[in-house]
Amino acid sequence: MTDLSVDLGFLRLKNPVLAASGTFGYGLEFEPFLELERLGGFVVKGLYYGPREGNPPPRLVETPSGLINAIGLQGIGVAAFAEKILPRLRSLKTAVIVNVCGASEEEYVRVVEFLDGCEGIAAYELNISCPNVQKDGACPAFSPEATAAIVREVKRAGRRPVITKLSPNVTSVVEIALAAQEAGTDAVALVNTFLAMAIDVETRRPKLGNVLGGLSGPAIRPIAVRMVWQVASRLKVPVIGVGGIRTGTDALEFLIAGARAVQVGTANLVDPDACLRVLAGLEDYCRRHGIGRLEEIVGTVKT
Amino acid sequence: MTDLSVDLGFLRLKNPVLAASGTFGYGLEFEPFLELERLGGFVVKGLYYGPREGNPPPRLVETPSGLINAIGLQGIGVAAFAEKILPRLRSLKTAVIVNVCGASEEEYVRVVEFLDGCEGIAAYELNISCPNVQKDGACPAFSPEATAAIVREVKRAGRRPVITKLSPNVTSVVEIALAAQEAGTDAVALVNTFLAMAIDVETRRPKLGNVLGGLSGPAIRPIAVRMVWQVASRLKVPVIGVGGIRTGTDALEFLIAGARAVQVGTANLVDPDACLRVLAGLEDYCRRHGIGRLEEIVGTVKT
Amino acid sequence: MLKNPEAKIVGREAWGDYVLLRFEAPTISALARPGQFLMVRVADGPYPLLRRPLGIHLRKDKALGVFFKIAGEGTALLARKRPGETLDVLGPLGNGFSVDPCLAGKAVFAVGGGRGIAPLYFLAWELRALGAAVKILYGGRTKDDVPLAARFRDEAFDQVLTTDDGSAGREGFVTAALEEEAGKAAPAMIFACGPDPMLEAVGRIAAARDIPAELSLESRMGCGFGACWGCVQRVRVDGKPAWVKICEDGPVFPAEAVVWDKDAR
Amino acid sequence: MLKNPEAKIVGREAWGDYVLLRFEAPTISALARPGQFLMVRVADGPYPLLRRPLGIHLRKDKALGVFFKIAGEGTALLARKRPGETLDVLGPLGNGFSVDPCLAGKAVFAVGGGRGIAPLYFLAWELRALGAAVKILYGGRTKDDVPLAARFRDEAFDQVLTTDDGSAGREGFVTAALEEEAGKAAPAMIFACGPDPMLEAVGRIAAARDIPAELSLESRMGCGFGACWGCVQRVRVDGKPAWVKICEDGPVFPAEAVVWDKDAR
Ligand SMILES: Cc1cc2nc3c(=O)[nH]c(=O)nc-3n(C[C@H](O)[C@H](O)[C@H](O)COP(=O)(O)OP(=O)(O)OC[C@H]3O[C@@H](n4cnc5c(N)ncnc54)[C@H](O)[C@@H]3O)c2cc1C
Ligand SMILES: Cc1cc2nc3c(=O)[nH]c(=O)nc-3n(C[C@H](O)[C@H](O)[C@H](O)COP(=O)(O)OP(=O)(O)OC[C@H]3O[C@@H](n4cnc5c(N)ncnc54)[C@H](O)[C@@H]3O)c2cc1C
Ligand SMILES: Cc1cc2nc3c(=O)[nH]c(=O)nc-3n(C[C@H](O)[C@H](O)[C@H](O)COP(=O)(O)O)c2cc1C
Ligand SMILES: Cc1cc2nc3c(=O)[nH]c(=O)nc-3n(C[C@H](O)[C@H](O)[C@H](O)COP(=O)(O)O)c2cc1C
Ligand code: FES
Ligand code: FES
Repeated sequence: MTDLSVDLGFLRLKNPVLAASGTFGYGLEFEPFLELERLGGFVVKGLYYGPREGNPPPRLVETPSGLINAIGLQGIGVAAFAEKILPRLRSLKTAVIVNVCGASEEEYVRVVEFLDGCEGIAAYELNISCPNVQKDGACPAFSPEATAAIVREVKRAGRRPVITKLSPNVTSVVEIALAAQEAGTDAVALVNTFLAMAIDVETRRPKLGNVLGGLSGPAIRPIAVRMVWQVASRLKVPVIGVGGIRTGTDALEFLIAGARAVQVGTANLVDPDACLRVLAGLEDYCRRHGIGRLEEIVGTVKT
Repeated sequence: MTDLSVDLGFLRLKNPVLAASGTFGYGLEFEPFLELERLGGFVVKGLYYGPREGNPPPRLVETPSGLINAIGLQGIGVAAFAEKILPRLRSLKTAVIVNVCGASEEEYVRVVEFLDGCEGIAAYELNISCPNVQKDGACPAFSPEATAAIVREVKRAGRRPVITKLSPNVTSVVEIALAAQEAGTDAVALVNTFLAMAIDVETRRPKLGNVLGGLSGPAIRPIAVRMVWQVASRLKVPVIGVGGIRTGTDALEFLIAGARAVQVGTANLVDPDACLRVLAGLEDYCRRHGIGRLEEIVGTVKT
Repeated sequence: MLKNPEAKIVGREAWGDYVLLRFEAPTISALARPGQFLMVRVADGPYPLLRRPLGIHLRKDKALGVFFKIAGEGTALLARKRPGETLDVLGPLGNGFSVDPCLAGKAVFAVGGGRGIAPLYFLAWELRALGAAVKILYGGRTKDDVPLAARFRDEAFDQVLTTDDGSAGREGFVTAALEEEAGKAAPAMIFACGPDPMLEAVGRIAAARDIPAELSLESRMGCGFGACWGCVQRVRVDGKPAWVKICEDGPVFPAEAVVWDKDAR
Repeated sequence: MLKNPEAKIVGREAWGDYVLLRFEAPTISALARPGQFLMVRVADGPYPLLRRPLGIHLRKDKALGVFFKIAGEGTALLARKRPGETLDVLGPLGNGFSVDPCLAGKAVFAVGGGRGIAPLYFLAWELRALGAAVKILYGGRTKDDVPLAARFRDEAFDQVLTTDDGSAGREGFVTAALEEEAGKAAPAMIFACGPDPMLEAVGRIAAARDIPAELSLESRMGCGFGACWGCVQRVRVDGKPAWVKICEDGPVFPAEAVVWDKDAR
C-alpha cells in the first residue's frame, strides 16, 4: 500500500487531493456522489462577511476545453455558514478549508476573526485573486504590496494557517508568491481563473452578465503547470497546484512540477466524483512505478 | 456584396484576415491549398538577422484544445529570405508582413535596416513577445520600457509601418500597449502565445526539449478576446486580434471586441485553408445581418 | 441523485432535428418524477466539457427516455449515439412538477413549446395515471417542430396543436390557443415548458384567470446539482426577488414566483 | 498535396488494437507513392486539435488505406469510424521510399516493427510490380502485434516473422532476423519503418554490410507540410547535423544521414 499522505507543514493531508473553492459548494452537495472523507480535504465556496447577491446571469460560458464563470461569489456569509453548514462538516475526518473573501483588508480580517471563533476549520485560503468582482478584473493578487498587506493582517488577526490563492493574470507570479511568503503565508495555492471574455456575435453582447469572467478547466492546465513549476522552485512554503485537473495524470504533472497538494475544480461540476478518479489515478501510478510514498515525487521533474 | 476591406491607417487590407507568424511558414508552403491573394495578408515566420538553429525536439505538445510549441524560431535569416523567398512573394497582391526578431535592440534594428533595402514588404511586425527564446520565458514585451525602446529604435531606423506584437503573459497588457503607442508603433497585435509547460509523468521529464513553450489554439481564445477588448478601448492605433481563431464566428468575436484585423495561427496547421473558412464565415455573417461594410462592426460590443 | 456512467441505450427515434433516446438506468428511473432532469455527458474527453441538462421525457419499466432538439455541438454529438452504446447520466435532478393527487378527476393543461414538450410527455402519463383529464397544448414553429403530435394523438391524449406558420394544427402561437381553451373551460392547473417569452405569456394568462400554473425554466448549467451557482434566474423568495438556482430550487417554479421584468429584478 | 475533407470510408478491418480503414480519395491516390503519409483529422471540433500522421498503407484502384495501432485518444477516435462515414485527409505528404526501377530482379528487404509495417505493405506491392524480389521481415512484441502476417503469407510474400516472446514466428527482435537473413544473402536494398531503436539497429546492420538502407522516421507533427518546423529530427545535411523537417524532407531518409547519438547532435 502506498502512503499517499502529504505534509504541508501546518497540516498533514491523508492524500494530496483537495476539491477547489467554488466548484464544490459547501461540500454537502457532493455527499450523494462520494464519501467526503476519502478526500485529502476540500475548500468551501468563497465567503464574504455578509451574504452576497452575486452577478446577474448568464454566469457561465463554455469555451474549448474550458469554462468561463462570473458567479460573483454569491454566498451566504460567515454567520449562516457557521450556523447551518459548519456543524455538519465538523465531524468529517478530512481537512475543511474556508475560502476567505473581502472587499477590503478589513473585511478579510473580520471574516477570519469571526471564523476563529468556530471549530472544525483546518485552514483559511485567502481568495485575493477572484477576477469576477472588480469591474476590470483587477484584484489584490496583482500587486505584491496588496498581497503582502492582506496576508500580514490576516496572519496577525487569525489563529489558523493561511493559504494564499494567487492570480495567474500577472507578469511574475513568482514575485507575488515571494511577497506572500515574506508576509507570513503558510502556503500558496495557484492558480485562480484567467480573466476572459466571450461575445455572442449574433447580438454583439458579452455572453456573461458581468462582461468579464474567469477561465478554468483543462484549457488552462499547461499554463498553471508552468506557474507552479516556477513558483515551487523559488518558494520555501508549500505550493498547492490548481488548474484543469481531471485525472490522476493531470494531478501528477502538478506534483512532479513541485506542488505538494492539488485542487480539483471545474472537473467536480462535470463529474461529482472527479476527485476519486484523480485519487485512483494516483494510486495506480504509485503501484505501477513501485512508489512507496507519493510525497517522494514532489518536485522531481528532470529539467 | 459586402465590403470586407479594413483600414489600418498605414495600410488598407482587402479583408481583415491575416495568417499569423510561425504558423504560415514563408507563405509558399500554403500555395497548394489556397490562393494567397485571397487573404488580407500574411505574416511570415519570425526572422533573426542570421540563420537560427531553433530548439531541440520535441518541439510540440498537444493539450486540451491547444498546442504548446517551442520551435525556438528556427529560420533562415534575412539574407536567405531576401534572396530565396521574397522574390516569389513580391508579385502577390496581398500584404506581406515580416515578423522581426532580435536578441538585442541592435539586432531588431539590423533586421529592419536590411529589409528596408528590399521591396515587397507591407509592414514589420515586431516579435518582442516570443516565450521560447529566453530560459525563463521572459521577453521585452514584459516591460513597458523595453517595449518602448525597441519600438522607438525600429521606428527611427526603418521606413516601414510597425506592428508591435504583444505578450499575454503580463499583468496589464494595456500598459504595454500604451507604451508601444507612445513610442510610435503604428499598430499592435495581440496575443502571442502563453508561457506553458507539460510534463511526461511516466519519465518525469518535460514534454518539450526546451522545457517551456508557448500555448496557442482555441483554448486561449477567451483570454485573447478579453485582452483585445481591454486594449482596443484604450488605444488610438489599430489593434490586430490573434488567438485561437478557427472560424468566422471566432474572428467576429475579436472584431466586435475592437480588433480592426485578425490573425489566424494554429488553425492553419490543422487546416491549411483555415483562413478561407474564416473569410467565408465573415461573408456569410455580413450577408445574414445585412452589413454593407464589415469595418462598421469593429468595436461595437454592447457592454 | 445518482451517477450512471454506463446507461445502455436501448432505443433511438429521430424526426429531423429531434431525437429520442431510451436507455436503461433502473435506479435513476425508480426515483424519477416528471419535470426532473438529467445531466448528460456528450463526450468522454475535455471537449465539450460540460454535461447537458435534458428533461426526463419518459419512463417505461426500467428505461428512461430523453427527447431533445439538436441545438449545437453537444446535442449533435448526442444525436449520433446509437442503441448498444452507453450514456453517462446524472440524475434525477431538480424538483419536478406537482403531480398532486387532488388533481384526480380534474382538467389540467400541459403547454409545451418546441423542445419544451420533452418533460410534458412524462408528466401527461403520470397525470393520466392519477386520473386527471390532461389536455396537451403543443406548439412549434412549423410542422417539423411538433414531431410528437402523432404520438399524443395515437395515445388518445386530448391535444391542441399549433404552428406559427399554420403548417400543422392551428396557425399561431400556442399561447393564443391556451387563451382560447382556458376561456372555454378553465383547467385546475397549467403546467408549461418552453421558451421564455412563451412561459411569460403562460404566466400572464394563468394569473389573469387565477389558474395556478407551474413553469419549467431553462438556464445554462455548470453542474446541475447545486454546487456552482451558475444557473440562477430571478425568482421571488418570500416575496423578494433573488438569484435562485434553477437546478436545485427548480427547474419548475410557481408562475407567480418568476420575475420576468428585467428592470424589476 | 491536396485536402480531401470528405473521403468516403469504404472498408474497415480490425485486429485487437490494430485497424485498417479504406477510403476513396481518387486525386490523392493518383499521386501517392510508398512511404508518403497523410494527415488525418480525428475530430471535427477543437479537440483533439491536430491531425494525426499516418503512412499510406495501400492503394487499390481509387481507394487508399491506412493501417494504425490505437496509441492514444486520436487513434482511438479514428478506430470508431465506420464505412459510410467520411474521413478528412491531407496528402500525399513527404518524400517516400526510393522505388528505383534498377531494383527490378533484385532482392530487397522490407523491415517493419509493430505499426511500422503500415507503409511497407504499399511499398512491397510497388516493388513487386517493379519486379523486385521482396522479403518482408515483420516483427512485433507478441502474436497480437503482427496482425498482417497472414495477409503477407496469403499474398505469397516471402516473410520472416518474429515476436519478442516467440508467440508467433521466430523468438527475438526483428533486427536479429535481419542480421541473420542479410548474412545468408545480402539484399540490394533495405527499407525499414518502426520504433527508433529498431531503426538505429537496422542502420548499423546495413552499414556494417555496406547495404544501402532507407529509414522512415516518426516525429510529433504540427502540420505535416513544412509550415511549422515542429517535426524536426537530427539529420546530416551535406555531412553536417541539422534540425531537419521530417514531414517535408522525410519521413524517409538514407540510413547514414540520420544522427542517433544524442551527444553527437
Ligand atoms: C433543466 C433543463 C432541461 C432541459 N431539457 C431539455 C430537453 O428535454 N430537450 C431539449 O431539447 N433541450 C432541453 N434543454 C435545453 C438543452 O439543455 C440545450 O439545448 C443544450 O444544452 C444545448 O447544448 P448544445 O451543446 O447542443 O448547444 P450549445 O452549442 O451549447 O448552444 C446552442 C444554443 O443554445 C443556447 N443554450 C445552450 N444551453 C442553453 C441552456 N441551458 N438554456 C438556454 N439556452 C441554451 C446557446 O446560447 C446557443 O445559442 C434543457 C435545459 C435545461 C436547463
Ligand atoms: C510520418 C508518420 C507516419 C506514421 N504512420 C503511422 C501508421 O501508418 N500507423 C500508425 O499506427 N502510426 C503511424 N504513425 C504514428 C501515429 O501518428 C501516432 O501513433 C498517432 O499520432 C498517435 O495519436 P494518438 O492521438 O492516438 O496518441 P497520442 O495520445 O497523441 O499519443 C499516444 C502516445 O504516442 C506518442 N506519440 C504521439 N504522436 C507521436 C508521433 N508522431 N511520434 C512518436 N510518438 C508519438 C505520445 O507521446 C504518447 O505516448 C506515424 C507517425 C508519423 C510521424
Ligand atoms: C464556478 C466556479 C466558481 C469558483 N469560485 C471560486 C471561489 O469562490 N473562490 C476561489 O478562490 N476560487 C474560485 N474558483 C476558482 C477555482 O477554485 C480554481 O482555482 C479554478 O477554477 C482553476 O481550477 P480548475 O481549472 O480545476 O477549475 C471558482 C471556479 C469556478 C469554475
Ligand atoms: C508553431 C508556432 C510558431 C510560431 N512562431 C511565431 C513567430 O515566429 N513569431 C511570432 O510573432 N509568433 C509566432 N507564433 C505565435 C502565433 O503567431 C500566434 O500569435 C499564436 O499562436 C496565437 O494564435 P493562434 O492561437 O491562432 O495560434 C507561433 C505560433 C505557433 C503555434
Ligand atoms: S448548475 Fe450548478 S448550481 Fe445550478
Ligand atoms: S509538421 Fe509542421 S513542419 Fe513538419
